[in-house]
Amino acid sequence: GEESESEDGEGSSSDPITLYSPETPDLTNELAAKYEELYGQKVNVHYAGTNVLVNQMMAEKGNPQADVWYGGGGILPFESAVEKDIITQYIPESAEDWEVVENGIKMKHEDDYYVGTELFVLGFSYNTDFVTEEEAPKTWEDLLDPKWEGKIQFPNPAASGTATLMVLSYMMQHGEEEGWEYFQQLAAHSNSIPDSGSAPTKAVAMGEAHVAIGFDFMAYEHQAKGETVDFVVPDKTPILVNPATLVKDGPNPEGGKKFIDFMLEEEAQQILANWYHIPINPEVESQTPLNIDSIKDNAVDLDIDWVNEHYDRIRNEWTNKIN
Amino acid sequence: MGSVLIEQLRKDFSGLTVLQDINLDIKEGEFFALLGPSGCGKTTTMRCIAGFETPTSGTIKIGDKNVANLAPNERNCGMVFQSYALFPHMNVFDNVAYSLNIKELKKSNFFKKAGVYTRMLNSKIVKYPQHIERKVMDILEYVELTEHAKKLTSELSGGQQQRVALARALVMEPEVLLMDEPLSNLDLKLRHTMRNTIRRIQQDLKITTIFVTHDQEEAMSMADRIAVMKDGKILQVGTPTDLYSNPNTPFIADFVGTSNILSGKVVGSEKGETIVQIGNQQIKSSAQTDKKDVQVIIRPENINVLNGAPDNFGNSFEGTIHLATYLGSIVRYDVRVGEHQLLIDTTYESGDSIKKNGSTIRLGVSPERVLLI
Amino acid sequence: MGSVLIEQLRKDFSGLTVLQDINLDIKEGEFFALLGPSGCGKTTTMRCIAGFETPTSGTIKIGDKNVANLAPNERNCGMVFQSYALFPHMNVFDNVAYSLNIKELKKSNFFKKAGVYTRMLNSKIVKYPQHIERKVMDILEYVELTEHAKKLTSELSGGQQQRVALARALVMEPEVLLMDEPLSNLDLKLRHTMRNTIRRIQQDLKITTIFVTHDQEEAMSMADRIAVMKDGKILQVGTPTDLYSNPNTPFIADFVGTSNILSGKVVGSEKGETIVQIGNQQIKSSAQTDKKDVQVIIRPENINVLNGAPDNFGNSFEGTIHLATYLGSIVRYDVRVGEHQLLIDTTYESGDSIKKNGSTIRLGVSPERVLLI
Amino acid sequence: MNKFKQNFMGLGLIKLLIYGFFLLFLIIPLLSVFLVAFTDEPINVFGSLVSWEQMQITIDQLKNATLDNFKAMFTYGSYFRGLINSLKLSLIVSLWVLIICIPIAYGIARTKMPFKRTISALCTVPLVIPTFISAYAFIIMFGRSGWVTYIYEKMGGEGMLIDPYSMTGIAIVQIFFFFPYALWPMVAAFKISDISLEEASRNMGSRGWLTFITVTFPLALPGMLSTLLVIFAVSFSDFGTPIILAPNDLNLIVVDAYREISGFFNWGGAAILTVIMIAVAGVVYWLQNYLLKDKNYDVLSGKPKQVKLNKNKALTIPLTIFSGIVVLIPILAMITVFLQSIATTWGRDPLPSGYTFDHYRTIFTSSLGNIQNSLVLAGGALILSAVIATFVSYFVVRQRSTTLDFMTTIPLIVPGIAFGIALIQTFNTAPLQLTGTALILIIAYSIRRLPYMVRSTVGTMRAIKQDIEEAAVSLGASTLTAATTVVGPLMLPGIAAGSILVFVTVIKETSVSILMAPAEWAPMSLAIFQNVLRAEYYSAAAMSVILVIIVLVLQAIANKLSGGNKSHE
Ligand SMILES: Nc1ncnc2c1ncn2[C@@H]1O[C@H](COP(=O)(O)OP(=O)(O)OP(=O)(O)O)[C@@H](O)[C@H]1O
Ligand SMILES: Nc1ncnc2c1ncn2[C@@H]1O[C@H](COP(=O)(O)OP(=O)(O)OP(=O)(O)O)[C@@H](O)[C@H]1O
Ligand SMILES: [Mg+2]
Ligand SMILES: [Mg+2]
Repeated sequence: GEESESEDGEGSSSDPITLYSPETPDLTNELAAKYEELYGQKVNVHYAGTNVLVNQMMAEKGNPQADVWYGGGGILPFESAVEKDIITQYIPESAEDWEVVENGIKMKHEDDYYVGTELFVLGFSYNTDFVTEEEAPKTWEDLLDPKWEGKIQFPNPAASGTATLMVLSYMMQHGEEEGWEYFQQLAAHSNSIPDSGSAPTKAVAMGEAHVAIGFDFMAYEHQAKGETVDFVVPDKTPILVNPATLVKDGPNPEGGKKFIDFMLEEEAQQILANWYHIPINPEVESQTPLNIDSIKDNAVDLDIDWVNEHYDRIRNEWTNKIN
Repeated sequence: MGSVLIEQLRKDFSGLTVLQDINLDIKEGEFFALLGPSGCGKTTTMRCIAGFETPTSGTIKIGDKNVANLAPNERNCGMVFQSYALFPHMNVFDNVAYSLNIKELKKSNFFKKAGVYTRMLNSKIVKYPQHIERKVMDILEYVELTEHAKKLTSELSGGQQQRVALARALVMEPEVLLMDEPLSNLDLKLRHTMRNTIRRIQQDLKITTIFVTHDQEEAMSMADRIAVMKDGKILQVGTPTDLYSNPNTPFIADFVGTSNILSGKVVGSEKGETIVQIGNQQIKSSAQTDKKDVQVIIRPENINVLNGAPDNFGNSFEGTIHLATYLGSIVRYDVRVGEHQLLIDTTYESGDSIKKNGSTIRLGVSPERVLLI
Repeated sequence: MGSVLIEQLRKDFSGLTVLQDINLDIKEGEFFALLGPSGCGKTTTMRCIAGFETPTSGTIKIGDKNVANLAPNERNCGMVFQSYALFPHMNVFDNVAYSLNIKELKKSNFFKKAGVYTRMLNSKIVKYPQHIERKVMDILEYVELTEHAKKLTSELSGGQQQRVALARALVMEPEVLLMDEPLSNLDLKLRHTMRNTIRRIQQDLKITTIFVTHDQEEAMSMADRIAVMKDGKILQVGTPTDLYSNPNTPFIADFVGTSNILSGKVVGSEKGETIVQIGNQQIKSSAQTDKKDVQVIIRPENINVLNGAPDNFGNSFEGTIHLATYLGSIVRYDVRVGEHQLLIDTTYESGDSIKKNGSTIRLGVSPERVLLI
Repeated sequence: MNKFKQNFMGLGLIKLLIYGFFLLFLIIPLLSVFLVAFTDEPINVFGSLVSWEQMQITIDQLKNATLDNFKAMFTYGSYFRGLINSLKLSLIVSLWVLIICIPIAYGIARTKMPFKRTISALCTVPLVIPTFISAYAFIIMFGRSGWVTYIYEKMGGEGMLIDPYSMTGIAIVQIFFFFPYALWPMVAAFKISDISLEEASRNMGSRGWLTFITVTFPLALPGMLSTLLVIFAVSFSDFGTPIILAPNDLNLIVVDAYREISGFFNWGGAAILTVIMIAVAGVVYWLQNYLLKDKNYDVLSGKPKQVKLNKNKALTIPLTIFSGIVVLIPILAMITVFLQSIATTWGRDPLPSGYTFDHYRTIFTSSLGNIQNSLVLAGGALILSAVIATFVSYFVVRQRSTTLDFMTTIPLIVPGIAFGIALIQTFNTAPLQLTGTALILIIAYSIRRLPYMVRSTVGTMRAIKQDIEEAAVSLGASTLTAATTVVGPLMLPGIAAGSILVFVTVIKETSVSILMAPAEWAPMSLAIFQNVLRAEYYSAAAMSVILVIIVLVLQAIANKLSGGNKSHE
């Protein structure tokens, strides 16, 4: 058609934007459609698992294909992507005055490599058919209660970044020795440790587990479908933003920047909220009982540098010590 | 014991009648051949005797015992399969010892049973007892295979394999030995050798033997008596010379040896001899018949070439040689006599010359050699 | 053209010599047989001529042209395979037309080529041109298969299949026709019929034909000349009567027809006749020899039974009948003479009686019939 | 000279091309992954060949090669334990599959058991279902709130009948869903033994079962052993089941390898695991060849055999019941998947709480592309592998090309994950940057499934006597013309049989797809896997049902087409 591709790779408003995202395609497609509706520019969504995407971006380093990368179950993949030199700095105007860390939650990268678009809370989902609100665990230590023996599921830190985060944050607070003891017991209590971050919550919905560790929106999504699932925000727990970032040397950087701006605008934030994510834009109301104000006291301080430093080692030790 | 009596045997395969009205009375110790063209039901008859097929009706008795309700493994019929059916995972010795192992299995206690089993799966682990060892070696010696005992059957030549199959059937001391075209896989020389071996063994052991073949020469040279089958029926039973000299149908005349078969009409008789008109020729036969339309049968070797010799054969004609075929000790001429084609065999001795195609010869046949059917 | 000249042919298979010193000079239009026991190298020789095997050394010329560098498909040798090797997915017509299609493929342009290919895969889609149609039908008529043209080859009887194979090889008008045991799969009756058919066609068309067989009768009855092979070498080449009357080794004497072969020592000569001592018997032969140790060869049909007839054969002995075998027109006696065993063939005519085992007979052999090797 | 020309214009050229293909897409990737195990980072083999700069880099990488990864293998207990666990699992699964398949295979090959056709038909169903779906179905059946558990509890049982979240659970899923891989070769193994051998045995006084033990079974044994290898390899390389059932105390080497690469870009770790997996598979392959030496009975006689089927009711009825129970489990699992696919939600109750076709609707609006991709990719792989297999079997049978024979067996024993890792690492950079294209996917699928095709075509090829082809040549055809006009058409039945297996297994294949399929070429199986990982089980179930239906429909069509063509067999 008319939109001929520009050779120099600078991009123009008529060139399509390529979005890499591991979030549910139905969600990202909705975002893309909204963007196209608002700005008349096509957004191609490329879906794959976080790690596959990162791998792909590394492989494409010589000739990047993506403009924007959104989502990855929190900030960790983005932190490591900075070192891998596959993303570049950009902060939308609306987020320029954010603190890097607010209430213990790292909202954006200190050098502007990424910006948060929404909040994820690591907590416990439980099946209300088996567990009453009072019985439900309230702290991480509560999970060791013998009554949960064989009734817990959590994702496998050997496979899932979310789960590794859980391990690291516990270790940071309690020291490694106590941490390993804790997780050894927790693993013994569990009936299954699947690779997928969302599988444990799903198992709770099915009644395969009574309690599972996972993100808030997973539980609320099931709840909305009519399944008997509820969610507890533990006393002290990791709370993360789910970022978006500009891919280094992408084919359409202008379009990419505009899309990141869009992610923080109300229209996009409303879509995220509709998918039971906690919006980061205070103008948009959360569709779940949780919102940025109600949870900020539960956030545990995360020392991202410490996390980056110990990530690989702890994960390796997990495979050695636990399974 | 040992005799086989078959009465009114009939076998249908899914509605199709493959055998009917089969009656055979095979005597103890007899060497009996079933002869017939491919598909005539020889194998099926054999398999009914062995118990691999259940007859649709009729009875089979082996040595006075009706075997209708006996499974194949209870009939004590040794069988030599056309394909030999040697067990490829066993060596010659194990193959031959198979039936002895089975026998032992039947009478022994649990532990011995386990031992025999193991031996049947791997004879290196459990050794054979002396009496089996001896019996097998005896029979192997008999078929001249002693030094091949430890070979795998695939390492043997065709004739050796055939002898293993024979030994394996003989060692069980069967009442009846059944052989389904055991020689058809072998080449001519080997076939001749094996014929002699089989006959010698059969005569030594006097086992009732039933032998299936579609090769008339084989049947003629080996059997005491032959049943000629066609299309699921028995046409004639008799000794080889019977069948050769007095075939009761043109089919047999042609199938058992070669024959000149000509259609003719009886036109009269003279001095006890029947005169038959064939085309525009007349021929005299000393055979008597009531029929008007007859088949005239003359064996090729009964037609003499009259090299100027006197014409005292009763019948004589002139013919032209069309083709001469040299068969070693015999020369076969294809001769045209009038509109007919006749085969003539003459013995050939070194130095004799073979007649040229196209040359004219005189032929003589004595009336006794002209059969009418 | 059409003659085949083989000089010093040698063929090794992974170090093992399978053929050596093969020299053959086969004339145009000759019907030549390669005869020998299984594994002697007949097929290998044939395959060297056809180009399916590359000789280790030696030359092969077909009609003056050295074929060493010609691929099999460029040699213009028609081949009839032992198994017929008919294309099972094609009907009779397509099978026969195959080589004509190939020829057409070679000279036509791209579009025509595509058409011929399609026809070879499915002849219903692309029709045959008239000249192929006619040629195929002509040859089918020749082998009497016109009405079977549209049948699948699996629907034919053995003899018909054999004729398709023959037609398929003939239609390409080969310089040389090679046949590898084409008859060994057929039963006796059919074999005899096919022998005549093949011979008739060969004589009509005068195609140089090389024919492999291990059946001496087949070779004797069909070939103009025969090469007898053993262990990869040629023992003797000659006409059938040559080989029969003057075998140059005991092996040939036995292989070509049946022979009594006895080892003896020359002890003197008398009236131009050589006297040979065999065990404690003496025998006279009109053959001359320089050797001391000789093999004495007597054909079974050259030993006469003296039913009281005068003893004028030059040699005569007494023997005991051990086994009598009835072979249709012949009775073969296995006679023990002293420590020797002799085979004797006598023609049998209906009514003759067969001598009993154990009875004593007198035998006569004339010295001219006693060969010395 | 003439011969030379002929060789390079016709079949010789094709043989060269096939060698090149295997070298490029199988041997070099596997070798380079071996190097990666030492260097710890991707190596650009083809780049080194075309660019001197890249060569320098590669040489530097090789200079820094260490044995660390190998040391880690044995010092870090986890990899080693993973290996041991995997070996244990595969061994258990192979043995059980063998035990289960013997009666069924015997029943199909040698008896007239009732419902034989139905049972045979049902036996292909488990092949179509991706293992993570069958594993998931197992949870719905046998899990804490599964319907089987519900029935079991109602009948007075305590807890779960079988704990799906355990080694036992994994083994059971694999046994019931992998047994068809073994079944058909085993049926063939039972068919090879000449019926007259069994008759000979009975003739010598041995009863039916005695004949089975002493004759039929020993003769089928070689076939069974090679079947065992297939199952071992399939079980060893399956990661769908363990990833879904995920027992809390079990790691398997494939899962480790999958995680290393797809979770952590740990090239060194992935490579070492890959090398080890290939080594194990290689050892098993060697062991099988060693055991089977001199035991090839399948050329018993050239004469066509007439197979007589056992009609003894006392044998056939128990066989039917047994086979019925075995196929029942995958069928129930399939029904469970179907129920899941039409459930609004299916929580802790034995049955879904409501029914809907929404999941199907979603698929038809959003995943039509995946269906299309699956068909295109599987079709492409089918054609490519059919063409290669036809020529390979020609070279293997006619020219005794043992090298090709061996090369086409390698994919059978290289786990999919390992092969995928090898391919990505070789083809993700210039000059041969193929990752992300449909082409490399099709090639990968074809190579992985080629062994199935080759086994089938080699069988047919063996049955085509050499002289048929020589006849064509003696009639003037070049070898290539002979191959295309005579051999090719005669091989169609074998190609058809292999095609079904290739198609079915490609369409459900995940290990390579997960690693290599780009989004625009994502096949159904990958979409299902991603749905499962996102815990969107309902749509995953619906997609699986569609997958099964597609395969069954195509199979029916193929049967119809080849059925109209029987006269040539
Ligand atoms: N199981 C069967 N079902 C149907 N028909 C059969 C079966 N077995 C044999 N027949 C048919 O019965 C007829 C006789 O077969 P049989 O095998 O007894 O022939 P034969 O005389 O042994 O022939 P050959 O010399 O070719 O072995 C044949 O027409 C054959 O097709
Ligand atoms: N490809 C081969 N490799 C090794 N040895 C071979 C090969 N082909 C034939 N031979 C051997 O060469 C010898 C001659 O074989 P050939 O096939 O020519 O025999 P033949 O005379 O045709 O026998 P038959 O009458 O049994 O067909 C045999 O010993 C055979 O084993
Ligand atoms: Mg038969
Ligand atoms: Mg041969």
